[in-house]
Amino acid sequence: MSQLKELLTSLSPTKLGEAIQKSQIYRSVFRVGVPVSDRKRMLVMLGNVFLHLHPVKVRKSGIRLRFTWCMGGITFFLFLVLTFTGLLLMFYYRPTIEYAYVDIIDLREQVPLGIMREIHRWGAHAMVISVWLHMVRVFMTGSYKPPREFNWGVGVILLVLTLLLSFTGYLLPWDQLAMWAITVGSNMARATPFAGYEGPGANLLTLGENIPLISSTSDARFALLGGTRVGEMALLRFYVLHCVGLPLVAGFLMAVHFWRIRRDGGISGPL
Amino acid sequence: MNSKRALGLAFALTLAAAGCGGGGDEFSLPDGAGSGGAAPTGPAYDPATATAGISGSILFEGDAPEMSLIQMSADPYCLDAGAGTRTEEVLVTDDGKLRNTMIFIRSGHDTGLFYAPPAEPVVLDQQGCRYIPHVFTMMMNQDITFRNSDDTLHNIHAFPMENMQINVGQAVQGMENTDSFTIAEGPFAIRCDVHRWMNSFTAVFDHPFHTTSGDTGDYTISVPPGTYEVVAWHERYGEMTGSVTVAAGETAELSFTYSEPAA
Amino acid sequence: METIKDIINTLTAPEILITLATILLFVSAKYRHVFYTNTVALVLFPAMFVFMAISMFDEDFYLIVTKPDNVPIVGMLFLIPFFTWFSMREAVRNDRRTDSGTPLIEKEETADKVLTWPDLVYTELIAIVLLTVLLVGWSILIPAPLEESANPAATPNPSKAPWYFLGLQEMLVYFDPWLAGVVFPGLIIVGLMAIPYIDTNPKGNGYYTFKERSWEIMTFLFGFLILWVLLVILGTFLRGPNWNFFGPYEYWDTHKLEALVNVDLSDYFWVRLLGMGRPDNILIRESVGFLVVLGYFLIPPMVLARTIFKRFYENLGPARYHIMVFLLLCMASLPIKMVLRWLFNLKYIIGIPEFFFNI
Amino acid sequence: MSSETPNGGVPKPAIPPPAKKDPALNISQRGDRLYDDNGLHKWFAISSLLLFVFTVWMIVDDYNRDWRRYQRAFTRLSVQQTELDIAAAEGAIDRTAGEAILGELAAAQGDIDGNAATIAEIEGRLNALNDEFYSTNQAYLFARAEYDVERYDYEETLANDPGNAEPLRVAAENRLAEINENLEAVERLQIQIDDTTAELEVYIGERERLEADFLALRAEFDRLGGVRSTLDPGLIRTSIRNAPILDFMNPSETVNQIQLQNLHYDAPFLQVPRVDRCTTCHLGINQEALGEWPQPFTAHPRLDVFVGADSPHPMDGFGCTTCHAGLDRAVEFSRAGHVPENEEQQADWENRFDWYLDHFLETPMLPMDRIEASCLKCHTGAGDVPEAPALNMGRDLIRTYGCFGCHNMPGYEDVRRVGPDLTTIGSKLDEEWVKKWLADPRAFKSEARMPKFWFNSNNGGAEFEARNNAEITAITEFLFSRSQDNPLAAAAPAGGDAARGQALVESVGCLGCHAVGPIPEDPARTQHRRRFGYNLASQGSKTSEDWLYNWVRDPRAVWHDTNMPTLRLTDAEAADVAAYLVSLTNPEWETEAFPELDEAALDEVTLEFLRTGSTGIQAQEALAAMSLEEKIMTTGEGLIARYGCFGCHVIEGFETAQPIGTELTQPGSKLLNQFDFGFLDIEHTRTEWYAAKMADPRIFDVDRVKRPEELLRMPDFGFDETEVGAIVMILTGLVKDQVTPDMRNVLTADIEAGRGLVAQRNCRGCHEIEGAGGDIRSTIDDEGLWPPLLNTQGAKTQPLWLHSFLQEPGEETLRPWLSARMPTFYLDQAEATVLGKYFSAIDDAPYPFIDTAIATTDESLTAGRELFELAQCNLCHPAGDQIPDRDAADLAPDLALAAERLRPEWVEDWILDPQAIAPGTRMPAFYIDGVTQLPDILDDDTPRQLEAFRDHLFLTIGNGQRVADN
Repeated sequence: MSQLKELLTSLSPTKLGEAIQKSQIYRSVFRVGVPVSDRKRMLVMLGNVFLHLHPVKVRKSGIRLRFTWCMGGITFFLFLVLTFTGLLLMFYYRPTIEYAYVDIIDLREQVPLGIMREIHRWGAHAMVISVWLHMVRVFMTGSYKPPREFNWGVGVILLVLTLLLSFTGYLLPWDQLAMWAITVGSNMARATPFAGYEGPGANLLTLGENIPLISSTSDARFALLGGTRVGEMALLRFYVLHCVGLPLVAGFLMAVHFWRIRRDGGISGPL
Repeated sequence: MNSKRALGLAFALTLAAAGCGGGGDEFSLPDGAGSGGAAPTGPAYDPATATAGISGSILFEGDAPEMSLIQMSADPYCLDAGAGTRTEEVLVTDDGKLRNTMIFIRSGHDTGLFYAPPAEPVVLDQQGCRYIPHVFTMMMNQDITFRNSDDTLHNIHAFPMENMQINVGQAVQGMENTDSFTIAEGPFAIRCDVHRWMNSFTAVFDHPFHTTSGDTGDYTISVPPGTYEVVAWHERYGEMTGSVTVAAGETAELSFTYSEPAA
Repeated sequence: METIKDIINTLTAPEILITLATILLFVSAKYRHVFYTNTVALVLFPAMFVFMAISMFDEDFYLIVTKPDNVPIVGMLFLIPFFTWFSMREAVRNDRRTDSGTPLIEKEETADKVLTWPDLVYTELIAIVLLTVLLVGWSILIPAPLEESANPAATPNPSKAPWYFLGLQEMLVYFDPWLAGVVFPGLIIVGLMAIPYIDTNPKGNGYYTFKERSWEIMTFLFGFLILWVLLVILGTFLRGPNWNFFGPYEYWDTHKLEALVNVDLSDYFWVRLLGMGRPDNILIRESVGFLVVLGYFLIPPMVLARTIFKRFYENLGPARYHIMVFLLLCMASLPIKMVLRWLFNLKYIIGIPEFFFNI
Repeated sequence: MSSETPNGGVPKPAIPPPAKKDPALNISQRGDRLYDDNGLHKWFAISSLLLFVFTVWMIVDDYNRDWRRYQRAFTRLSVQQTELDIAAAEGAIDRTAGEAILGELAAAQGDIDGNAATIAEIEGRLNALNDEFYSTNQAYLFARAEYDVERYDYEETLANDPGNAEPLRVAAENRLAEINENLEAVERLQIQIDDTTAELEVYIGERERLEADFLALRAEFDRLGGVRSTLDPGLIRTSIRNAPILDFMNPSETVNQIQLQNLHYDAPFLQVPRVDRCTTCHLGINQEALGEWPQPFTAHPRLDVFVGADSPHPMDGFGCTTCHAGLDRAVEFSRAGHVPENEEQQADWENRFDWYLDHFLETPMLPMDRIEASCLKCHTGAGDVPEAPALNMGRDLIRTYGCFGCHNMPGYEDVRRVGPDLTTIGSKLDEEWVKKWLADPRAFKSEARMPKFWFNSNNGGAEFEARNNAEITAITEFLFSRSQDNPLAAAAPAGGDAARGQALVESVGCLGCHAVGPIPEDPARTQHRRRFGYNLASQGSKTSEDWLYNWVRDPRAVWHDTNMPTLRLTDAEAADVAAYLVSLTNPEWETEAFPELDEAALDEVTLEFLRTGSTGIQAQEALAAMSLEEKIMTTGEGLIARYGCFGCHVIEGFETAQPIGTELTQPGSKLLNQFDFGFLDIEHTRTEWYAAKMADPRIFDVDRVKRPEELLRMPDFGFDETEVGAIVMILTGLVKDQVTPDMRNVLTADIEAGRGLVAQRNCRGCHEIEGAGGDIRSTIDDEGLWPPLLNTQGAKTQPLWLHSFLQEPGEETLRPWLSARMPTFYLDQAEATVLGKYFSAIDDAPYPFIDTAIATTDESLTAGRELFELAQCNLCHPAGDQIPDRDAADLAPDLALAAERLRPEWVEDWILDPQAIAPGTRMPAFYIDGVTQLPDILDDDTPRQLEAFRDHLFLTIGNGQRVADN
């Protein structure tokens, strides 16, 4: 009887809370517990995955919105959103010229929460812009100056990757907009000096007198599209690049980028 | 587009999304959806309610046109059997009434009721190489019996618009066939292709309020009290319509007057 | 109303638009204390907004602006000017402080550190939530574009690259694909990455300032705003069928034509100047062009090194100096070519179509 | 950073005291924070609230699609309907019978109670038996299982180790014995059980029967009840199963789709199987009962032809978008590509469905008045498509006006050039007439087929006048200069009488193809406004009496390739007809004269041709060197090549010239950007373009600045609105949208060829074939004189007879008393065969070898005679020389010809039920529902009577071949 009473009292919310916080499971997950004191707050950061992104303490001026515009963070978050929605879309999308288009139509017409496509597309556009603004900010605050030269370089590559990601994704719906945007874009490759068959010097690369090395079926553009025009192979290549290749590279470089921010003394500021 | 979005938002705020009837009001069943199509609708009509009556006569102005003798040489039998037969297009009684005119009600009766066809069939006899009666009315799904009282080949060829054509040959004297029309429709002809002069006219109704001026030129229709549009039809002079209102127990008078149109 | 539209249509013609924008950029920088202030912003941005809103009543304008894939650019139309203005304002403020000897805005607090948790984490969380809200709203209200299924036989006119590459496509007007599509993009990337190494100015590291690095900033802004963003906007809104120019209020008529009367430098030299026919030998024919190009890349460095770039030359040392000047010259080549085209209908400086080698 | 031990989770202090050293610890003491918590909390609260709202909004917006609304409405209506039905069913239940049954049931129950003891006893036994049966049966089954194993062991050992096989065999056999015992036991038990059950049945059977009967009475009512509850299991359940997320299990609201593997969505260069989702909203489309329901639930109006499961185009096989077009996968009103019929419908849609036209949709739905175009996808043959009048009219026009002369069009490859042969133009016409004719054919004859090349919208101005006349003159003179002489067989004898001629024309059947003077609009006709043959009006102003005489007498003699048949007129008759035709003149035409040639204008034209392939100066010199004659010849020849006259006419020197018009193999899929809309202010769609082009072929030159030789060349045919519509329908119908061969309508080549020939020779001008045609009937009041319907012609006539009749209709006349007659079409063996095969094929009757020998008995023959007399066939039918005394219109075909003409089996079918074969025929039926009306013959046995009729017809009246009946 008395035990039962005890049990009941122990079931009061606060007691319950304490019990839980004492439990081994809880403590194995949340090492520190609710960060009420500054000490605990520091410990949270130290024992937490966020440590990869942020130091325990940051320079006050560095995290002011009016200094960073939070553009880097936004860009990263957009990347995460795109990864997530993109994953969902991959369940419904087949990268073949027969089905690519109708699958998109199905996403629009019949797939539950097909709105993920909208989020993905608009997110991608937003990311392009946010990356640019991030660059502007970093330049305007001279944050590329020593010791951050290298990280700026990484950033530039990430910018390019962002554009490439968007570019490759642009083809996937396989509608007129996509196909011709990519056609125009990829036609440039045709003019690559020496590597494109309409590029300067291409017709200098010949075996002997008259065996050209660079032809419309063996040049940069062909390598890019897997064909002489934007077709099935191009779709597949772009799909693979968009879903696997580029994200991997981008992910890796982002890790480097963030790590270097930490190593190079956190968010920049006047010395 | 946008209005739909707005609707969406409204829904979102008043979480009344799932399972709502969604503006179904704009749809509704067609009239008479209850009835299984051709099956008898509504309660049956009780003839006892026909306490009122419409009667009158079909008058003919001017003197009747002379009816020509029929040339029956095509069939030796008819030559003597139907000797002296004249065409029956316009027959006027001595007191100047027009025979062989159909009289029927076009509207005013309760269409909600189900009017059962009479059990006894209409009989169309062929005698002396002519049809008897020359004009008659019937109800849909009512039996019609064709009888051949002549000792020659007749064929009954009905030319309705809605119903299936009927074309029955009757080679033997005293032969009878029974058929019926399933759709109500206005007057149409029945002919014999063997004897081109033979013809008769009938009409099929979905109600019992119809008759002919027969041999007397008078008619009577007993109806429930009410207001009716009454139609008279003659094979040569065509249609005349009149309206009449009758109370219970009364008999309203409604006569029609035809005349030979100036040639 | 129509007259206003016509005026705008004419003003937005590439040559005028680009020139005006450039002037605006430099003038505003010169009088930045006046220009980059809240009052100006409070007038400017609402004005832009109103302008857009009113223009929406024009059918053609509405058509092009509401094309789903152009929506982000409309957003960019506001965002980039805003943030440029914002950063410049900060810079101006900081410059004032340095003049008056008071510490920089950033400096005030640099010493102080705050805990990442909750200050940063929390704000980031809020930013994320708001961004998600924005995205969802956007996605609900504007369905993603989907046109008729791809058809190699039906070439849309105009067919445009994705909007963020339209700058490059716009360059195609002035340069051949191998330059506009391959070399320049490459150089842009290289150039951007090279910035930290050729900009050795130790000042302005980690805070907004203009005075201390006006040269770098102006170069960057010119490159980014004029030669990239503006060209993107131009290519998106003002280029119609056959890549002809159409004012924002003009109907995109496929039949509109533009006379192609551009001539190569060789024509100018041999035919118009010397009044003789063009030599058959390519090398002789294009010799002038080669000289010009070589001269362009060789002489200025020398000259500049002794004159206005003296400082750079000394700070950077020959190698870095020459790289920098080379990159700058490449960047400058675009506006130069534009001007030559606008003024002299100059097509190619070197024109060797036989080898696809045109500059 | 490993400041903690992974296990236990007891944190060691990460930063060692004393805290003094760490400035961060002082932050709170200094109260130094970037933002104050409450501010952040507010922000966080607001933003997360927003996020919540927007997320819900997103889900609702995504979930709340239109089709759900329709499906809910449909369910609601169905429920209402079912309730009505339930009410009806309830009323229909026979209550009296029900109560009766209940009464009996009580009685039966009474008996049962009476025998309770016995019943209990029997049931006891039954249970015992069942138990025993179970165990025995199990033993039996197990034994069999064991046996299979043992047998295998045995076989296996026998194969590998024969030595040790023997004992296994024995074991197996024993087992077999055991099995048989068990089986026997089982069977025995089964019998006992049956007996006992029967025993029990005696007592309780009655009750079960009654109960069954009772349920049967109310079966329908109960069934509907079930339907009702499945339709609407209550708001809660419906809501739950259709709720977002939850609806992945088994929602009642779902997207319906029809997958069509072998019909493809018309994507460029691909074939994507169609997936029609139309039935998601059009829920009642295939339910006849729903004909009256509101859209989108209405049933398809023609379930007998489309959608219906046993129609030729079942829904599962053809879907919807194959014919209706639109976006197959769409489930939203506008995106599906609905296209309004007219303005008010558009307005209505705009406010009800926010309707808009999706410009990115390549194939929006066809409005009802153009839906027939889709038939062309599968019905590719030359013949008519049943129930598609407009479509057939379009084809007819194309055939009549010979579009294929200038444009390559599928299906018309081997059709003759539609215009007359101009190699002998000189012997029929004079130059003056030809010039005036070229200038404006329709001035001569309102429905001339010759299109108008000059004085059109783009060359009608005054500045063109001299030029046009010059061109016309050049062409005419060129033609006549090339014309060879075509001697006429004979001159028209004197004394032709126009009045008699007219009588002939109106009676012998000319009017089947020709008309005289203005034609009354008559939709009933297969040719809607024109006739197959030329209008005979104003022939007199065109050519000579001699020519006409020879022509009507024997057209082929005048032109070997004409379609005009001969009506076997006597010379006298021919003369009369010629006299009549020549009397039909066109006075005001004859009054005006064609202007003189303006040589300056001619030079201008000539120069254009000289300039090709040489410089302007050379051309000038050449021109100066030319005589007028030469100029005319050069120009004439050049112009004929430019305008492509040879597309319709045979012209010497142009026999092998290539068509000049645009290819029209897939005009329905031609890309929009390949059309030149010029500055014409019309909607930029294929249909609009074609319509404008058909109405005025030169319209797109409006506001264009062109040199004369660059102007559009397509001539003006003067089509009226209906005709334009019909032709546009064909053009838009010829799409690239591939239909796999197995989906094409499988008509035998015979039928296709036949239909082609029927169209080419205009058989329908007089006869009704496959339910269409018989135009001439509208000109004959007395239906007795109408040409015969040719339904069941194939099953009716003997191939040999038909063959010879088609070739030489004059040989024997079925109804000699008729003045209208079957013309001689000069059909060659092949063509006659084509028709023969065609008729047999549509009735799938055997062809060409059939057995007409009659196997019969004398009894049957006598019976036949009796029947014949009884039925008095001879009242209407002539038989050889004995012709009933009645006016021609009343007579029926001559029975003497039956034997060699008709197929015996057809005769039987015919007599059995004439109305079935020829609705409205005047042949009376002597068999009503197969019961004879001719008593006391052959025991009233219908089949035998029919045979008797046949026998009499073929053997007694006709001279058919008889074989002994075995």
